[in-house]
Amino acid sequence: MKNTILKEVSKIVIPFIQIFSIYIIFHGHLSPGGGFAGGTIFGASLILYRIVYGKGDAQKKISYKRLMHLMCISLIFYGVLKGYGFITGGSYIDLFEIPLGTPGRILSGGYILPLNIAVGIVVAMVMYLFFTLFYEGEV
Amino acid sequence: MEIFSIIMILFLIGSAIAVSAIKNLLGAIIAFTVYSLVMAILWQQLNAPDLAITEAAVGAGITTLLFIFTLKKN
Amino acid sequence: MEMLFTKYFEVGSMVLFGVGFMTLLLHNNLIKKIIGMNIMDTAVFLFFIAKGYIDGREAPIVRGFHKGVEAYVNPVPAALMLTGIVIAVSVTAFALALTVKIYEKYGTIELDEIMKMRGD
Amino acid sequence: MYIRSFPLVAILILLVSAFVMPMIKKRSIVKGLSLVSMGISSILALITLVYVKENGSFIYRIGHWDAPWGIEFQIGIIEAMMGFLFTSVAALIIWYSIYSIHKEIKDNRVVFYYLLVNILIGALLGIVFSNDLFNSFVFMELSTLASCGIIVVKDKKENIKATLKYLVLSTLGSGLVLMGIAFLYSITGHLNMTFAHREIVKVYADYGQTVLITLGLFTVGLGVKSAMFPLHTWLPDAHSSAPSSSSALLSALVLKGFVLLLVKILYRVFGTEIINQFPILNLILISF
Repeated sequence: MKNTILKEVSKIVIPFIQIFSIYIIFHGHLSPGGGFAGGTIFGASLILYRIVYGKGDAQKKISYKRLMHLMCISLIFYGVLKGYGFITGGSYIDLFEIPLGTPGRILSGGYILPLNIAVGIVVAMVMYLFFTLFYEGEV
Repeated sequence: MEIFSIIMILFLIGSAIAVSAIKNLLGAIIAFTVYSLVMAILWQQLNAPDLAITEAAVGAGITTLLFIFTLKKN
Repeated sequence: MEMLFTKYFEVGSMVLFGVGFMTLLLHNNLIKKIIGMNIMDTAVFLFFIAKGYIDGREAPIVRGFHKGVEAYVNPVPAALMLTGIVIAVSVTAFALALTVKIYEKYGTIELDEIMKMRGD
Repeated sequence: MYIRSFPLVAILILLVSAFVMPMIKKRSIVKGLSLVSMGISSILALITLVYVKENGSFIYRIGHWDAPWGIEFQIGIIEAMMGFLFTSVAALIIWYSIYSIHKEIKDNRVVFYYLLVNILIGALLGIVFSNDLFNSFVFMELSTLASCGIIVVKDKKENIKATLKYLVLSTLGSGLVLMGIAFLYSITGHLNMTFAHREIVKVYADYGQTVLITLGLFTVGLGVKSAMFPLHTWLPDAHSSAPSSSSALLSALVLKGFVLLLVKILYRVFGTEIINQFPILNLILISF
């Protein structure tokens, strides 16, 4: 799409959308939000980039291979970390208990924050994948 | 508060019936977007703000986008 | 009978479930079928959330200090329905992808015409 | 003590190894990884079966919370047996499909086929072991999507039609099951099967109509998914047009998972006392 106004405006808007989505992901374990909602908003910013700048520029930033690798590594990370938590909890091994967290402090939630970040990455990539597959048939 | 919720539910039922009744497919999709937005407001009324955020981002955003691109292909 | 007027969230969600079910079952157009599926799912979510709501209490978010269990609404339905929304979105995307494929192969998205054609 | 966590480990191995596959380039390594992960989980299920046979059934909590708040697995003799059956049959089918799959589907879809098979078996094991209603629902939807995926992977004309029929009918069924879970939650206030049973035995006399509606919703919803007699119309198309190895998986394992879930809901949540008051078993077993 060759529209100067769209390009200039989206150059300003996209960073703000991404910062808002990161805010939502980071506050997910102590206040409303979380990986899914934040990841959807992050995916929306990627979709906006794709619509405005076209296929070529977007493929330089996120190629199919990079997208797949990010998604799979996040999923494996999620599975291994959550499985570790499940097994230590279920077998009554008290290696590392999840702290309950105090409201207002982001880092006090134990490993729910890394899990939320992994979920956010997966959801953003999946939303972008859906969009590209429906819009042009390829990533 | 209560009156507002009742009006929103009536609006919700109206837009759901509109989806079923409108012949034009683009009109039906837009009615579904209205439905999702009203549902997000209703969940905020029912004290579930995280669901309201998710529904506004997913139901009114991504799902509508997917529907419209599917319609464009046909 | 008077519960029809006091429990209006539940009544509304039942009506919406019926409308969505009928749209899913009776319409021939695939896009309308998928929208009907979405309406049915959100109606069940509304029913769940309305069951967790208690009048006069606030959202389950701790602001500053914890006020005790009696001050907040039930947070379990909200957590469950978040999962439900994720499932609904993934099923919707899968069904829409199938719709695009159907249009490529058959040239129509009306289900009764597709069922008449022989698949070969 | 560690043997008790083997059912969970089997599911985790299947689900984690599924997502290693897209990062591997060579097809033969992907096939081998799928077979090896399925074999490991079937050995774990066998050890669990032997353990359960000696020590009796046990309850395993997932995470750090006890039963009414957290999710739990209940593994008795039938769950352990079905878990071993599912994983071993799936391992044999994957062994067969290694030699036959390239004749039926395109070469670039082999990786996704094995990914979907691993997810499908993991989700079925989840349905079998779980003692929580909503958790079972999530695994149910996951297995429905995965089984739709392994039907449509062949990409023929009648294939897509059959998958669409299956998807529409099974979303209808899952909507009905979710409504049933909502009714049950609003009567009892629990999602855990043991606690819901404890509550519903106390109160079912006051909620006769609601219990009847809930039973009907569960039976029809899971009946559509497990293709019981009047609700089986999607089955012939879907099973006959799928690739032969996924047809074996579908008719041998997927339907039995849903049948087992229906049996668990009828007998573990409602109990014989409530079922005998309604003609629900006559309807399912066609015995008058």
